Amino acid sequence: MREITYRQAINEALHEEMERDESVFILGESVCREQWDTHRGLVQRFGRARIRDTAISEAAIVGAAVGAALAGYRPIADIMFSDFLFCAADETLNQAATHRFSNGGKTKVPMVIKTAIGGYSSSGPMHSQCPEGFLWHRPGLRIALPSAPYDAKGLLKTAIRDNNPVVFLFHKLLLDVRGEVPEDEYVVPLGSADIKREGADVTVVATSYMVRMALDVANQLTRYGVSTEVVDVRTLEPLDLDTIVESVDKTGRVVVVDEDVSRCGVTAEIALRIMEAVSRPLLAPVKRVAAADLPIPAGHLERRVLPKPQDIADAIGTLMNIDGRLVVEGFSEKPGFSVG
Amino acid sequence: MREITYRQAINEALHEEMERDESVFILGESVCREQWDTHRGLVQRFGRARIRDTAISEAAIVGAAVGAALAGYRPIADIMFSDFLFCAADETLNQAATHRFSNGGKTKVPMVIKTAIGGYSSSGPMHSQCPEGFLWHRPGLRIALPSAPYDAKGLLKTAIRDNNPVVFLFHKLLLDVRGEVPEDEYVVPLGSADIKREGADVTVVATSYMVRMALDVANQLTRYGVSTEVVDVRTLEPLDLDTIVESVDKTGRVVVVDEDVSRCGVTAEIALRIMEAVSRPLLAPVKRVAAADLPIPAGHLERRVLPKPQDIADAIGTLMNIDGRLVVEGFSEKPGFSVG
Amino acid sequence: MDTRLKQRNGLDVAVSKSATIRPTGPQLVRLYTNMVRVRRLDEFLVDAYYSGRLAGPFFHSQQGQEAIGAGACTFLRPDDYVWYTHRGHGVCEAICKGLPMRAFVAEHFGKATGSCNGIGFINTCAPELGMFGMGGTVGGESTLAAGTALAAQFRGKGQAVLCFLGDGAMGEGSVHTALLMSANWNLPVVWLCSNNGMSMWVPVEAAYPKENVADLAFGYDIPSTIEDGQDVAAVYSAVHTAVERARSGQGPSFIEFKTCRYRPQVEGVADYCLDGLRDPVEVKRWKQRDPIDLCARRLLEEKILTREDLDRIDEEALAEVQDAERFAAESPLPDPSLLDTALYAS
Amino acid sequence: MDTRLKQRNGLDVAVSKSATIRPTGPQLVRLYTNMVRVRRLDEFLVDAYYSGRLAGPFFHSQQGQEAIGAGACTFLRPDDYVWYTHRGHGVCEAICKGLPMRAFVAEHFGKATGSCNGIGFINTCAPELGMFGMGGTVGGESTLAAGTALAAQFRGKGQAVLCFLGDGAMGEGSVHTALLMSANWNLPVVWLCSNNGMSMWVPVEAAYPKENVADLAFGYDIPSTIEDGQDVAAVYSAVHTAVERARSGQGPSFIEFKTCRYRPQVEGVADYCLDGLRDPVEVKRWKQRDPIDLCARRLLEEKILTREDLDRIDEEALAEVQDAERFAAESPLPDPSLLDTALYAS
Ligand SMILES: Cc1ncc(C[n+]2csc(CCOP(=O)(O)OP(=O)(O)O)c2C)c(N)n1
Ligand SMILES: Cc1ncc(C[n+]2csc(CCOP(=O)(O)OP(=O)(O)O)c2C)c(N)n1
Ligand SMILES: [Mg+2]
Ligand SMILES: [Mg+2]
Repeated sequence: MREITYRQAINEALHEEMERDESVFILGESVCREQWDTHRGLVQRFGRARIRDTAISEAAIVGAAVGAALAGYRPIADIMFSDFLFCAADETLNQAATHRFSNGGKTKVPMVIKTAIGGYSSSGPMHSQCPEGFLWHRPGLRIALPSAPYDAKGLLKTAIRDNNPVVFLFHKLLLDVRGEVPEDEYVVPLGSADIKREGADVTVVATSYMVRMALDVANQLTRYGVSTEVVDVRTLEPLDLDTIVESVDKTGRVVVVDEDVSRCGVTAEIALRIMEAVSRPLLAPVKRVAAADLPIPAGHLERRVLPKPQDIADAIGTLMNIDGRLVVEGFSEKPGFSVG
Repeated sequence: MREITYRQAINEALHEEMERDESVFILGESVCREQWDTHRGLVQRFGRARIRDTAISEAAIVGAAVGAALAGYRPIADIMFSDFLFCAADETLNQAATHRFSNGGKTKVPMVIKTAIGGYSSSGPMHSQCPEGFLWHRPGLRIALPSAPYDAKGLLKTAIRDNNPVVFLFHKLLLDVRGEVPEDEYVVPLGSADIKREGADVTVVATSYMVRMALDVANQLTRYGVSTEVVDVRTLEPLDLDTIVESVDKTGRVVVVDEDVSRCGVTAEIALRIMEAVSRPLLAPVKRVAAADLPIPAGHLERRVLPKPQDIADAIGTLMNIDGRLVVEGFSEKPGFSVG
Repeated sequence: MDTRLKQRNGLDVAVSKSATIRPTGPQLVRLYTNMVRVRRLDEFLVDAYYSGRLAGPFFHSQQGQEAIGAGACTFLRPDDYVWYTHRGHGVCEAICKGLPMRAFVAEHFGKATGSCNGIGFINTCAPELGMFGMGGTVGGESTLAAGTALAAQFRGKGQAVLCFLGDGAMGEGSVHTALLMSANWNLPVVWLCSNNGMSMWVPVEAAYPKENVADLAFGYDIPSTIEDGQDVAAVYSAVHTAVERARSGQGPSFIEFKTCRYRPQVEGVADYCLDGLRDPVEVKRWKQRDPIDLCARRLLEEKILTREDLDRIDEEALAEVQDAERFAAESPLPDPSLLDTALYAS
Repeated sequence: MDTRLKQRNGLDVAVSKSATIRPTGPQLVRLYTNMVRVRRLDEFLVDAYYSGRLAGPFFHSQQGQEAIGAGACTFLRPDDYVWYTHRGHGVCEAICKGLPMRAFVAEHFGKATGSCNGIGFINTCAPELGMFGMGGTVGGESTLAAGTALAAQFRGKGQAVLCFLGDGAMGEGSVHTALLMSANWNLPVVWLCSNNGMSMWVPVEAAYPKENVADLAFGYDIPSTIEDGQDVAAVYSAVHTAVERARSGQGPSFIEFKTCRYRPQVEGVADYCLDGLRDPVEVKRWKQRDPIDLCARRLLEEKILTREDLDRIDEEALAEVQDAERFAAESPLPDPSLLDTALYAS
């Protein structure tokens, strides 16, 4: 099958869905060109009425998307960095998330918030965050966070067609990653986790860029004879707990990995849900790997705060009661982007 | 000892600290009078320069507090309902929480955000929230959420003197609750949990209004011969895990109760920390009781979403493996406030 | 035309004196009737609050401000969008746009037949009338209003959007971003600011440094005007002039109405102002220009209606309120299964 | 005085033509020297970006805009507060306010000797100079600036606050709330908008509907003026007129500077504009009025300095940059224990 990048996958999804449905449009800051180059060709094809550059007003971007969605359109609100979502928190967490519910289910808000997440680029606390903990804490938003080109395309298409607000979180460090993507039309349903690697001894449940990190660790651990299964949650809301629990029931051990802050984070919630749902006792208590409870520093100390491959390996070593350290190598991928 | 209300306790703390330290001042919407009547006498005593009514601009209220704190003052940013904090999310979660850290520890932000939390008044999703899950997820904020007059006064005084941003969450339904408060000066340190009731069979770890609910349930359960210990966390950040774990080590069973949404919430985090820290195996898996993963409806269905006494009793029943239901009565306290 | 109007890029045609769009006699009767209906309903809701019949712990009476919602909404197209505020919980805008009183009262009683199926309370949701509810954060709907205006512009069918704001709401940052977007994209929206001189317990002098909040429109190049919020005909003229601008692609307008809320910020709490009480003499002064009285006087003077007509309108309004009350009282509570379907659309 | 100025409540005394506060000869020399120092340092940081020596993945060069920060900050009091933006990461404001180049370069190299102990990068923190760093959300510091102005007002020692904003930042709601607060409370703050015509890749015409963003100040009754951002003497005059207003309790002012950024929004990415590239001819046109050249010409014309003087100033600036580079290169990385103390103050 042909291989394209995660960036291209996002771009294809946008092209196809905008072609398919005239009510889809994009609004955001400098979206004609777009910071992450996921909009290539869109403005040339669909014009500036549907690819709309806004003033620097995140509140208006998200709020107007809610309004246009209520009025029958399918807006994509583009927020350059997910860190800036806090400038539209009332619009995102109060308005978009609860609008339908407060109206007793009489309205619908079919919109996407598309935004870049993730650290590992030494950009400091306002250009590195992963907001999934905040978002999942608020009922009413759907959340997709793909780790591979195939998922990015399929989930974005589903997100655009969904009749609810979906936050589509793409990871900056995945943009250049290549993977198989069919030429033919397909979608990935929300709420379907994906076993990215099969294994027998331990399950790693991970999100977004952490899936890639976990896969790398899993491959390295074969040399210690450890067989690791990697489950990509793909969407947090809805969460496909069945697939996760099935894997954990098989291996009996689980590490949950997410790049967002640990405290009150995604890893805490998934860990607890697994414990409540497994059908046989775990062989060892769930382990979680996530960012330290600190803002993300710029510069050299960033790596002390964000999860790293060795953290995952250490967690697996503990779960499996292995003497001595399972030493793995760091990740060689470099940020390689300039951010604004 | 004399008894005063939670409202009076807050009021006394403000009077005493504003008298003690000229750099303390209050800014917010209609704070001369204040929605919850916790400001009685302040403007008469300290004048409108220190009790400052603002325009309806939460961003400016919190942001200006950060700025004034940096410049050597001790502002109290008053946010009428914690639900409106989302209109100042960048200022609260980005600016206040991370300012010192991003500056490598060279600045300090001694300020308080004082805001009302809680449901049970059928006010709908924008006047009922408990934001502690969002706040605790963000490193950099201290969080106090007292359940009793004594704690309210002592914690607010400490919060005002602390050199960091402290979010002081007072619960609307506790305002009229009376309790013993010494006439003499005292403070309650941040990071000290409080055993509000001793018991042998099960520990309930609770926050704010849920402490009161848990105490009520615990009293009712004596008739089933169940001895319940109730631990009031009092502050989430810092969290006094030692006191909590000591209690759980004694009882072997624990329910964690918080009024905020369950998912990625305070109960998930505390539950996991307990599991990681207990020194003897739990007799049964931790139970959590929290709001359903829904916005808070107005009207009759609110009670289906928020935690209720029977939920706590049911959790205790399950933990203790008791046949039949431990039936408890609902809470008789009525909201009794008009909100704006 | 005075220079102040020029400064604000003169939505001068909308100024009542020079208005070319004026209500006809029959239109004035409908405007009057709607004001009376809304007043009676609002009075009923105040009573219902005190007798503990409301599903939630507050009511924000809009008595005194009826001319604005009535003048603005009575003659809109059904497919125009209207965004209201907490003031009256949209009672004036919704009823005048066409919502049956039954749905409004039932919602305030928390009943399944309410406009939000009984779980919205302050929300008034009528998608078929272009009304989508209100979250509860002051100013929070302004950006949503801009979004509906964008949808209207896309659709190209001449729909207009009305977005009501209080004077206090002008302090919120989100409102600024919404005004700016409407100006940048020439959106078909009319911003209507009901300046009742108070934002909660703070008088406008303490929350805004100038005399007219309409001056804020100048920075966005949005034509603006200041109108008498007690004169329903003036409101009609100004709003429909602006609505025509919107429909014909001429972009946003901003109208400030000077008005007064007769009752406190919220029922059950005294009528505070800063550290004291609001001056009752001030409110009394405003009541001498009560919008319903003013309109009644004109209808009589111009011999459009007789005293008997007025009495009949009042009786009918009361009967309609009583019918709505009965309907709401007899309606069932929402079924808990609503919680399973209300959050996500399929 | 033209009507436009009247409309914006005329900070007319600040208009360069009629200014009463003008830089003396020696002051002009210091302004010139600072512009050169900043230009050389900015050029060095651009190079350092491309040679991979920066601790983070971006640099937002402010070349072309030096007159604004230099004219505004060189002669402030140490206890005045200054809030800068991402443009140059505060290089111009901080250096002109008195921060040693060493601390600035070391921070950009991620070293323990940096102004944020090596973990701030775009932050430039110098509490002793009234500079508290920058979070990174555009406009996000505006409300903090209002807060420092409130502190200054409380203290009553005549401190002034300068808050820099880009033209794009004027779109943020938080800025609106900050302007309003400063007006309501008559705070001693000067709002300085460097209108370089671009917010990222969007030209100001697409993000703001009028010619001058200073028109936004009208709605807040904040006196405003529009100045030539390339003429350091004009900047000095306008800013210090406004600073005097602030110090003497006359409240906030707003100054818009027309200027140009020579380089792209951020290094490493092409100089985009909408769906194409920014017109290079336009930038070239601006370079003919380069702030350093303009000032040099005047210094020579007025015989305040000779060509040799100018050369020496340039050499000294280069030497200072080299010293800072060496210092930064030799400085240690931050110790991980910093993470234990940076979050909470004791
Ligand atoms: C974001 C937010 N802040 C504060 C409030 C509390 N509040 C409700 S109504 C009100 C006053 C609004 O004043 P104005 O906009 O003038 O409308 P009016 O009440 O005068 O009709 C306030 C402060 C709120 N609901 N939302
Ligand atoms: C809240 C927020 N939104 C968006 C950005 C991304 N961003 C960084 S600089 C910039 C352009 C700012 O334009 P302007 O204020 O005119 O300043 P200039 O870059 O022209 O100096 C943008 C959109 C950001 N950092 N913060
Ligand atoms: Mg008002
Ligand atoms: Mg700019």
